[in-house]
Amino acid sequence: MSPASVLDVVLAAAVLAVALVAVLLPSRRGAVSAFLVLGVVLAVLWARLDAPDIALAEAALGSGVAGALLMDTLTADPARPGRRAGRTAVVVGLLAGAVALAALTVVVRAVPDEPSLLPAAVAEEIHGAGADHAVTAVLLNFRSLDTLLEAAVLVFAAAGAGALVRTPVRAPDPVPAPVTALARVLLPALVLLGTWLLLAGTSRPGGAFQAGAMFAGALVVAFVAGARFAASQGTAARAWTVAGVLAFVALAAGTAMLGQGWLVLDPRWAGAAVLTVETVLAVSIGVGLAQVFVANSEARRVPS
Amino acid sequence: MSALLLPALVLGPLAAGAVAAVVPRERGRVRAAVGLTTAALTALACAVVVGGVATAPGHEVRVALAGWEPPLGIVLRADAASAALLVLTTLVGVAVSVTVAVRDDAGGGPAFWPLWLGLWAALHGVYVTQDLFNAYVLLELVTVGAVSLVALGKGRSAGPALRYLFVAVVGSLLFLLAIALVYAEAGTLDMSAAAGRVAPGPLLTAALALTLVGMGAKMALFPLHSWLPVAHPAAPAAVSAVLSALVVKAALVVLWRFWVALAPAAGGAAHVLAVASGVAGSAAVLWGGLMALRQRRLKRIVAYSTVTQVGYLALVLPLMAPGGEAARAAWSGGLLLVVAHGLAKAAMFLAAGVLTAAYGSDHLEDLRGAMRHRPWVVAALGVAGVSLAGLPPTLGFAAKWQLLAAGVESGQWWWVAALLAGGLLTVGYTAVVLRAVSAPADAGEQAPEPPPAAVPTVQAAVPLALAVAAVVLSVLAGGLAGLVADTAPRGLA
Amino acid sequence: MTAVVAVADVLAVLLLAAGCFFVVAGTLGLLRFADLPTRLHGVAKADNLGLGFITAGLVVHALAHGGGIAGGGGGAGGIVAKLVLVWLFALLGTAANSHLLAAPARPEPGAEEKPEREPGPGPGPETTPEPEAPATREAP
Amino acid sequence: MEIALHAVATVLLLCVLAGLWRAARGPSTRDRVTAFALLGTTGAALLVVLATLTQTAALRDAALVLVALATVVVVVVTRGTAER
Amino acid sequence: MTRLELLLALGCAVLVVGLVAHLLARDLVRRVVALNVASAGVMIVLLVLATRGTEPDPVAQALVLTGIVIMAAITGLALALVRRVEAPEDEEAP
Repeated sequence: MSPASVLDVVLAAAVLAVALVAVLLPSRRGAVSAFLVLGVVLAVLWARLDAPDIALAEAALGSGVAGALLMDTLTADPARPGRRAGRTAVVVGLLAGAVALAALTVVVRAVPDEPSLLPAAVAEEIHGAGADHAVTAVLLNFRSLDTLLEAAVLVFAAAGAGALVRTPVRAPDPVPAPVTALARVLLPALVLLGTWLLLAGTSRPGGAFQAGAMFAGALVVAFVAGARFAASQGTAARAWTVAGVLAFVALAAGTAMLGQGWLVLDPRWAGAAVLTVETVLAVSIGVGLAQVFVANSEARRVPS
Repeated sequence: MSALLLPALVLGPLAAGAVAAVVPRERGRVRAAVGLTTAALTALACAVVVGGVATAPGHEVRVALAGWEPPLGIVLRADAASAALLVLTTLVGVAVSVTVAVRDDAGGGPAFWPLWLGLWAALHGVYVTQDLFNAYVLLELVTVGAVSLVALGKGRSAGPALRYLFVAVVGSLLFLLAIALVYAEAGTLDMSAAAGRVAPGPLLTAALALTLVGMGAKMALFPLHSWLPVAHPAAPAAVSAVLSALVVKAALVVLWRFWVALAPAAGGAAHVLAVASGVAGSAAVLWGGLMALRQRRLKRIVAYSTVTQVGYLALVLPLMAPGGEAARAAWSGGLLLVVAHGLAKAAMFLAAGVLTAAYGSDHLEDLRGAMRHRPWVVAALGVAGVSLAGLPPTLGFAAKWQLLAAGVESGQWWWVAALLAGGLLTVGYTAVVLRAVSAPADAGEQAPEPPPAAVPTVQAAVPLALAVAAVVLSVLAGGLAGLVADTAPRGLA
Repeated sequence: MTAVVAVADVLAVLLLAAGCFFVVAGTLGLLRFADLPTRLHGVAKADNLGLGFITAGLVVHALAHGGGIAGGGGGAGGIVAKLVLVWLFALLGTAANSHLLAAPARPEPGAEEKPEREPGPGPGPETTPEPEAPATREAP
Repeated sequence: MEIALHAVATVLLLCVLAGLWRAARGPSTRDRVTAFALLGTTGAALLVVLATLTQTAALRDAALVLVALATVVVVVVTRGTAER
Repeated sequence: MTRLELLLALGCAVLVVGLVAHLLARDLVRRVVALNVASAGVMIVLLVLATRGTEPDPVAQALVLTGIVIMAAITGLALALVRRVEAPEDEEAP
């Protein structure tokens, strides 16, 4: 057992253990806290599986933004005593789960161990793709429609969550002194870190999504510190949320009408196109996630 | 030309939805204007693309996005099946857009427009995408749009919306695992490219089973249907029409594309799963029909009718299994049924919306005498019911005829029995609705009940227009069936 | 392996070990201490010191190996800068977190504080933490 | 040297798991968030060690992000209780 | 039991644990957490498939990145709906 495989086994056991604790804890608070720990452990697992981009995204989105959203629900009303699932339902559920897991374990043993066609294809075509980092090239060039639609999913999730907020958004109540002091330091740090991740995206792990999550964190801190602009419910904020999708569609239509075809990025200006779209996308994702957070935190404010 | 327009079908309404989201909520009229212009432009683009598909040599229009062919890039391909679905989506889409533009609360307020346009774009994407993961992302966009629209409904619509979101996301996760298994074996994400690179074995069987269960949950196939009769009635009227007529079909299309591409390579396992789908479909037909008979509220009857019709559509998989002529009939019958059901169901839910708006509730007792005040709307309900039951001159009849022919051709009598039983049950609950609606007000009442609330005439006319479209299209059914049939799948080996 | 690299390696290992010790101490503190403020104090101090030592160990290692275990790849400076940045950020974060989390134990004058299952806003931190409302008694 | 890094990584991982007990058990929300704050720092240490082990610079960015957003979560939580 | 099979089995285990808990839990927030755990399970399967070659497969990693962002958006929408469901009756739509 080389030291590397010891770490892998402990990590695999840790992930499963934390996942089990996250779903088995009866109280809502315990489940959310264990889920945040799962975010940390998953980030380490992704690092171990040679996926630094995903470790970044997990740290930024999994435990960061999703963590903030989930934690915000805990500060709302005290956990209601949940009704327990019926005894027979639990037994049936566990049996079905065990059978499904056994079947899946047999199925995954048949997975061939040689790599798929795509890594070679990506390596071959990456030189003119507008980004040296393979994952960014796939996201912004080879499979750019996926990224466009995924930004759209966030836009319409923000629109849907926003539509649920009936009470007009007011600035939060007086903010304790330390939070404003911290915000003054944390805000620029988060924005700088986000910008660094955005620019790094073309040549090394990073990119629009991780940067967007950092900007969302910055906006959330600004909102908590009482900044009016961060309430991100006005028309300007909504314009920013959709800016990413509109920029991408504009690029697509432009390349269709003037260029060689939909979303065909000419190697000459591919790099510039990728960077501009990523920048607009990052800010758009940041404002979109912040909008979802504000819609959530406002939706729970009972109009006194 | 139509190749140039194909991606515009997806990106156009998406951009319009984004623009509508920016327009402030108070300016509902501007959002409605954006919605209507998009509806018109989309109808035009659909006409061009459908024309392109009809005239193109292989009856298909194909675009490799970003200039990359598979396995690297994503391909959008519109074939005859996509054309049929585009026709349906355009008709229902324009009808719903007009209805909400005329009467704001039919859509649940100004937030309707951005979500509806985004949903419309995603539906177009699902019909034409050839890439597995792209289908997953599009299905998530459909789910987010549809759930948010359900949550716009008045009263306690957040609960049903959340339940729908949970079921849809669980279905998507199972489908994502199926994609991972196919990708593990085939090494590519393009459906047609993967078809040649998979072999019978545990991986492909698990992928087919996971997709059947995952998409079954998303389209409310029998054992996994309980969320639909709760969610659809809770939504605003126009949203219920969109949900039953179009959103349910998105998961169905992905299931059919996945099955047509990968099931022939799966050998015996695909037969077993097809029979399972058939059994679930038959159970859905019987259960949905019986439950619809027992409901006392119009919208719930129409929702259970959707559960029944989804049962029919699940029968297409076993009917296609033997291959040859039966597969061609089953495939074209299935697609005609999708279009027929879409038109009829949209007409029914929009009519139910008009009656609910006029009489304040959709309980059958409160709708007594609606025939006298709203003859057009009741006529729409009648025609739609006839089409759902699959009785002549309607498109439903042409579709059911094809399915029956496929069943007889392949000697699978039990599915034929289920089809006929379903037809009877549909006649049953349509009769219940018509009898309740046309029953004269109780003799005991002296003064006629207060005249129903005013409903814009346009909103009252839209359901009838859709129902009549179901009849008119039956004339073209022959041509559409021929166009669809020759691109039919070869059966399971 | 020149002598300098060997010494650096030994130093790195020692620093890493010290770091581990303090992190473990911080974690034990988190688990064993009786109430919130003492846990906060334990976590804040021990954990950051642990991270500091680990960072120091990695810095020494990076300087010795010029940025890679196999000694290849220059740019040790970039690595050291990023490592120190991580540590500074952790210091800022922990200081702020501890201050915010400990706030109710010493409520600011005027900031009316409704106890939310916290130790009550008594004059000083109460010794026994107020148990969870019985309705949501948690089985560990 | 590599063995030392592996050992440190394993110990840190066990610390994260131990912290889970407080996050799960902690009577009040603030105890849980204290545990999460600790795990943020320990997780960052783990990522930094892995960064040196696998020579991927991006993992140091991940550690930075983890620490920064752990602070954001704490701010979100403390705002909630201070306000209620 | 090679490393590939161990980690693939781990992914399937986390997925099944997440789905079963999601279906059994009554508390809405716990159901959202269980859904995220299930999603993490599928992401483990995809990422382990990406490590099969000498170089990690960028396309599979791009899929997981897209999946994580989609799951974050859906969690946001789900929690907003949970709020509406659990909001006291008086906060009805105007």
